[in-house]
Amino acid sequence: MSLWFTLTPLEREALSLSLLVSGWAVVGSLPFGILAAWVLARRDFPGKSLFDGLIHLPLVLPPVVVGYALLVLFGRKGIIGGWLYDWFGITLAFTWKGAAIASAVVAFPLMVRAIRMALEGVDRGLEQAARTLGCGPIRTFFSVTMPLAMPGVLAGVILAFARSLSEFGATITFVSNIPGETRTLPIALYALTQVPGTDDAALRLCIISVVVAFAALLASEILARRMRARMEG
Amino acid sequence: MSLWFTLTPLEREALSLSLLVSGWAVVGSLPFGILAAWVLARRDFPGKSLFDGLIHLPLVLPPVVVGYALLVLFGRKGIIGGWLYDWFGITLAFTWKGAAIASAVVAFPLMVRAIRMALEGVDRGLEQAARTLGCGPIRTFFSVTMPLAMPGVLAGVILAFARSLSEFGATITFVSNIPGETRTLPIALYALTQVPGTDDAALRLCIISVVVAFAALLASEILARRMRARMEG
Amino acid sequence: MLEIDVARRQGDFSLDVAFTAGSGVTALFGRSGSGKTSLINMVAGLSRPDRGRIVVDGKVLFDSQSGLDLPPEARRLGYVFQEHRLFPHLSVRDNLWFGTKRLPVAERRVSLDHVVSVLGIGHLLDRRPTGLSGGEKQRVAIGRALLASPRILLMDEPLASLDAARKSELLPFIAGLSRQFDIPIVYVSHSMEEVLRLADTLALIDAGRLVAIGPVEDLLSSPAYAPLTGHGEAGSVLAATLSADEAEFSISTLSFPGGTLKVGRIASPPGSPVRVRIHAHDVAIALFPPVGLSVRNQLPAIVRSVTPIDSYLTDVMLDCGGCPLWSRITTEAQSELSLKPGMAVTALIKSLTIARGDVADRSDILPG
Amino acid sequence: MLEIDVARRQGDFSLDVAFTAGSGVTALFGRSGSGKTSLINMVAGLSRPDRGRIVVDGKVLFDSQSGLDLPPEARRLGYVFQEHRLFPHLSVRDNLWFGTKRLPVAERRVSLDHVVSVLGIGHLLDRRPTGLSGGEKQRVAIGRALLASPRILLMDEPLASLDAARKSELLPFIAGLSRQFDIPIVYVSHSMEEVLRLADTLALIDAGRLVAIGPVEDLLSSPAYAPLTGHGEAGSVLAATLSADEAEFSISTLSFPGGTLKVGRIASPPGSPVRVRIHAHDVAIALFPPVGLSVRNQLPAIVRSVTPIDSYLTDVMLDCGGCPLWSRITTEAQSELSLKPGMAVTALIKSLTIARGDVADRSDILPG
Amino acid sequence: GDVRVFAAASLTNALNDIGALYTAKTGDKMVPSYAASSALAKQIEQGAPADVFVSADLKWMDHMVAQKLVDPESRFNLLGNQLVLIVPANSTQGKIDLTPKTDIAALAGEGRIATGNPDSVPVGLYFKQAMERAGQWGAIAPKVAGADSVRAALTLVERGEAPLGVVYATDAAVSPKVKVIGVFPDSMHDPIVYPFALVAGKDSASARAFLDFVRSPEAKGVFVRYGFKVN
Ligand SMILES: Nc1ncnc2c1ncn2[C@@H]1O[C@H](COP(=O)(O)OP(=O)(O)OP(=O)(O)O)[C@@H](O)[C@H]1O
Ligand SMILES: Nc1ncnc2c1ncn2[C@@H]1O[C@H](COP(=O)(O)OP(=O)(O)OP(=O)(O)O)[C@@H](O)[C@H]1O
Ligand SMILES: [Mg+2]
Ligand SMILES: [Mg+2]
Repeated sequence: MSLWFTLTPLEREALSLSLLVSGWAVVGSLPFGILAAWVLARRDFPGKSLFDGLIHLPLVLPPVVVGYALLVLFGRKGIIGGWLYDWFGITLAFTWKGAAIASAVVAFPLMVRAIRMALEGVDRGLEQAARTLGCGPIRTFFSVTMPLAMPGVLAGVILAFARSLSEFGATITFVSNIPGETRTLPIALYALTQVPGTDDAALRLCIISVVVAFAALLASEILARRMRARMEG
Repeated sequence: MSLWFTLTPLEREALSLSLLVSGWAVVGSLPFGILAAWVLARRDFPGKSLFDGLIHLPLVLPPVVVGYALLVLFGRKGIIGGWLYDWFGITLAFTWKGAAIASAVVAFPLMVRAIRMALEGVDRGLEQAARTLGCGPIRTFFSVTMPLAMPGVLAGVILAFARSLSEFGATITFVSNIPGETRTLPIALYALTQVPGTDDAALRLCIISVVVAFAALLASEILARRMRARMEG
Repeated sequence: MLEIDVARRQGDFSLDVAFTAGSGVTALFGRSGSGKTSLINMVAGLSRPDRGRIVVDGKVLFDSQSGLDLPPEARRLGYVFQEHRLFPHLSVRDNLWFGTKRLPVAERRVSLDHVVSVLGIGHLLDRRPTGLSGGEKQRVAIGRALLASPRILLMDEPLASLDAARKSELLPFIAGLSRQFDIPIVYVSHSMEEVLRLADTLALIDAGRLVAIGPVEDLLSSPAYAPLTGHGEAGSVLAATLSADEAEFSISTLSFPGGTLKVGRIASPPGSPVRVRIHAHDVAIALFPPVGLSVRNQLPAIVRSVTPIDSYLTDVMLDCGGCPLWSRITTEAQSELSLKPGMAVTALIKSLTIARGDVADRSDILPG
Repeated sequence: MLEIDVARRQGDFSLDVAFTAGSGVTALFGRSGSGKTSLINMVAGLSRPDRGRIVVDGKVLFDSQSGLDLPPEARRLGYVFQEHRLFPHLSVRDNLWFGTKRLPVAERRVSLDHVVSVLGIGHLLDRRPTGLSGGEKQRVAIGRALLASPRILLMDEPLASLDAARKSELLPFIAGLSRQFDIPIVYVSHSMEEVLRLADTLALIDAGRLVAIGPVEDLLSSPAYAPLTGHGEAGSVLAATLSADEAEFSISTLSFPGGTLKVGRIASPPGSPVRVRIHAHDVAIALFPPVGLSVRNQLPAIVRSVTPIDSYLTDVMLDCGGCPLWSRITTEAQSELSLKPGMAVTALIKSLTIARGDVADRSDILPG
Repeated sequence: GDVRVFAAASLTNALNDIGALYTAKTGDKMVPSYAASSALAKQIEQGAPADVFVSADLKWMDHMVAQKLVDPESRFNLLGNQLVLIVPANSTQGKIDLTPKTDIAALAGEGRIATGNPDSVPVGLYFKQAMERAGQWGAIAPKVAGADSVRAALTLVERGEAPLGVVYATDAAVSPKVKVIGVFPDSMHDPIVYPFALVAGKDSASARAFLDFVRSPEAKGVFVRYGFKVN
């Protein structure tokens, strides 16, 4: 708390915005991440490699390109964005929601890969056991597969969160740098690096990012350790 | 091959440079990645969380900051870079080697996380069995742990490669944009996006990146599938 | 009722088995690698037959012709796996509850407390499976399958890692379960004792093929299957009725057409049907009724056939009031006694060689 | 020589066991959850005793006082795990080779071909473990441990999932191994038959404590341990010498101080030491020597004691030329025969009730 | 009402100060968004809620005019800057008189010349133009390290990675770790200007008021304070 009050208003704004954006990016994409990971880990279908490739796309392309793609798709004149606006009055571009989407898209491949690895590590024999005990595939997934894959899901979440915290290229391209709306920590940091004589302020922002990420990482490690300990108890 | 000749010289140069840089980034960092993953998966020591945090740092910080940090560390006047230059005459700044280091650093957390998850998934009982059969810890690692973790190591390698292929921020900050030396695909792409009316050329570079990444991904999937099939045969 | 007719290839191994088994316990008996686990996996819906049909109690679970293939969860079965497969993320209690909690209360036929006490796992309820011993895991796995109140129970060597004492507690419990709730049980085992104790029907499997199937009595009484059922295990199985109860000596007297047999006390009302397995090597033959002998069961019998097996062993088939009773003696003894078909002799069977495991009280299934 | 003195807590369970066992096979026998696996894990170096000392053949493997704790790979042991633990990424052949290939050729004492043929896994060599049946996995695991040419062999219920036929092939092989190469074996088993066949020393474990340890003969002959060794298993174990061989009837005659016993043929030279287990319930008592009986073994004996166990069972201890021979009869028979200490009687033992498993040829270990 | 200004990132500090003055004076807020000119241009193309566009170079503004995304009538060039040659502060290199004849390649020696990427970043573009006009580009090009912003180029010189750099005077002025050894004559390149314009269709009174305010002496004072030349 006392830390909070030693922050400048700009820092506070950027920090809370970053937490908001990264938090929503992770929470919002988690169900899709789990779904995609499950499809990749457990299904076989024509075009699976293509699907896998599509999911990796945001990792392979420079973030700026991803940002342009988002702008074209989700901008108010974009294919999806226009439709969202016309029908629901939702604007993504130039809002924190758009920043969350940019972060989510960029972090998505990392999340999916971690969850997928965890799902692949789950013993199919245990799933079979659950099936014979009366659980349908969906119930089995939630009562056996997911709990067993939990440490991996957690790893995916934390990777995605960390990646979101540092997301800059796609975000600034898609939603610009708007104070109080899209000026997250990395964007504020970028702004500082574009004008001379702001090294100290930039360093402070760096430290804030690192502290947040460390805290999240630590929390996830403790959680994961507790989960593992429970399985051995 | 015919594809190769339809590329412009600039594209060819950027593509081969990207492959060189990403390839070395992955190959060079793999041993360290395995080591770090093993330490995180299997050892407990004070400061482990800090170590974990340090490894995640390049993921958490905006790439530009990472590039700046690399400059400070590995630049010719940097702590490590100066030493490298004085003793071995190695210059990293403004060379493709520096670009490989930037890519490696940025991709490192992804690689470590994937390998770590794979190592955590290896049945300790099998390692114990190997020990009773006369393998010391190191032999056990190479003859049992690693082969069993192989699909995860592969996932780590492919993630790192994909991330390297898109690496832009840290690279341009650390080694600048030097044609034929550090102008990889994403850097060439970025330069194009900064000039009006080059959308077509930029799109071509995008497609090249995507094709390369898809090919790598496909190869890794086939390999992973073969590995899994072997274990079930 | 269980109707199985399935074929499946896996690698070099091909399985092709068809049989129908009545309700009660069907034992699958066969050498390691003969295809027992593969077979019950198909019944469970965990692997798909290349072709065939599986029907349990009139309900078709699988039919390759109509393309019907019920998923495992719709088959309402309990499966005790060869490798236990407990859920590591759940406590023992939650493992046990796993199948029950989704059942409507009305369909829960087995109580947790009862299962826990029979299995002796009360002190483990709050533990996780990881730290359990091999036998403890196996017991929890049995409990988990039972508590799902299945319509058919598949058990793959469930008692292999249990000690004798625990086994003899569990066998009657499993047998009782099948009878009480009329659950067909398919039971894979290597132990003849278990098979005898539990099974109504015995299916002998070898190299993926059904060698024989029939009532346990018939198959175990036939020396033809001795190589498969185990050489030392040849014997007779008699269907008898509990006739009297000598409380003073804790002895029960069983009557069958060939006379009476005294065995350890069976706590059932007189008139209950009982099955007795008598190992051929436990039956001695006397030319004259002996006196002053501790052997309780002395049955007049007629020699029906004398079959030398080798220079060591000779099998003698006796007729005890119409029931076949096999005796296995040494060839040396035969050379001394010179038994011939038609001779009247006395068959001697020590009460105690009829182990408790060999006497199965079947009053719950067969009409008294 | 195996010296164990270890203590360890794990969760609620505490283990504290100390014993010394000679070379040969030491059987660990005890109920599920009594701590058998925990104990051999400590011998293997897979878990660390809280305090104690483990010495094998004079080599200290662990000593909490001096802080010595050899890692598993330096202990040169073979461990057949309760859950096989085969390497899924290696073929069966490579699994088998795993321990051998690092050994100097001079130290390889067991040949692959031999092990493969005894275990009957020749057709599996190129498969991966994943598709193997339960018993097949177990056999490969046994082979893998044997092929490491260990200095001590730890086996945790290695035969639990094997059929009787395979078991009776493997038991002599394992026994022979221990004798031939003088490897101490610690053998966890629930099966008395296996223990009898293999073990020199029997260690009874209960709830983490050593209840008794001693030569198999002594412990199994003592009814005091019957609750632990299994009630139906009470009996006597006699040390005898092979005296003659009636080739015509494939019968071997054993002599012991109380007389001679005829059993199925043992292919050893006359004079070989032999151990015979005689189940108490297989010994009948006749007041007068009977005639015209198929029972081969009729031993004169003196009643030493008569111990009614309950209203059903009575144990009679006979003295056959100085050797104790237990007989278990029904209390009803006792009430008719009125046996009293000092009475001269005839003990009747059918040759065939002495199963092959009950006669252990021990000529390889004991000096002829 | 509020005015949304999309401006090149190098104007961050100056425009922030001016925004504060503007708010103090009118009560309206200036809501800025600072990014690369290219990003801003594409965002406006995709319907970004911008009222005013300030580009760091002429090309993107020309592009916007061509696309009819800004109101050409409202366009004006306000600020100017100078291209300077810098060396690390501890360099022994003394001041030189920069003319088209100066052999910059020789000055760099074995080292590189850090500047903006000559194909995309304005500062690099201006430098390239100057060298082309001087006929030196062929010798210079292989030595150029193209950073993605002026600041990045400045950093390379500050850290001594590059012995020589070409940046704007405004940036060089603020860094104590570099010294300016020469100023490129304006004649060697197109004027360095920051064009301002109203975004097409966003012609509101407050937007116009802001554009007027930027040209007021008060605002000009701020720009000058940050080292810009004001036309
Ligand atoms: N990590 C642990 N925490 C708590 N209790 C444990 C742990 N590991 C083992 N135990 C307990 O120690 C006891 C001994 O286990 P062990 O595996 O040695 O038994 P066992 O004699 O091998 O039994 P079985 O014949 O069933 O294999 C068991 O009751 C088990 O539950
Ligand atoms: N995926 C597979 N590929 C090839 N062969 C297989 C596969 N799965 C099983 N088998 C073979 O099928 C045979 C039958 O296996 P199964 O597990 O049904 O045997 P089982 O009768 O249960 O034996 P056990 O008593 O040892 O458990 C075995 O020989 C096994 O090796
Ligand atoms: Mg099986
Ligand atoms: Mg155990």
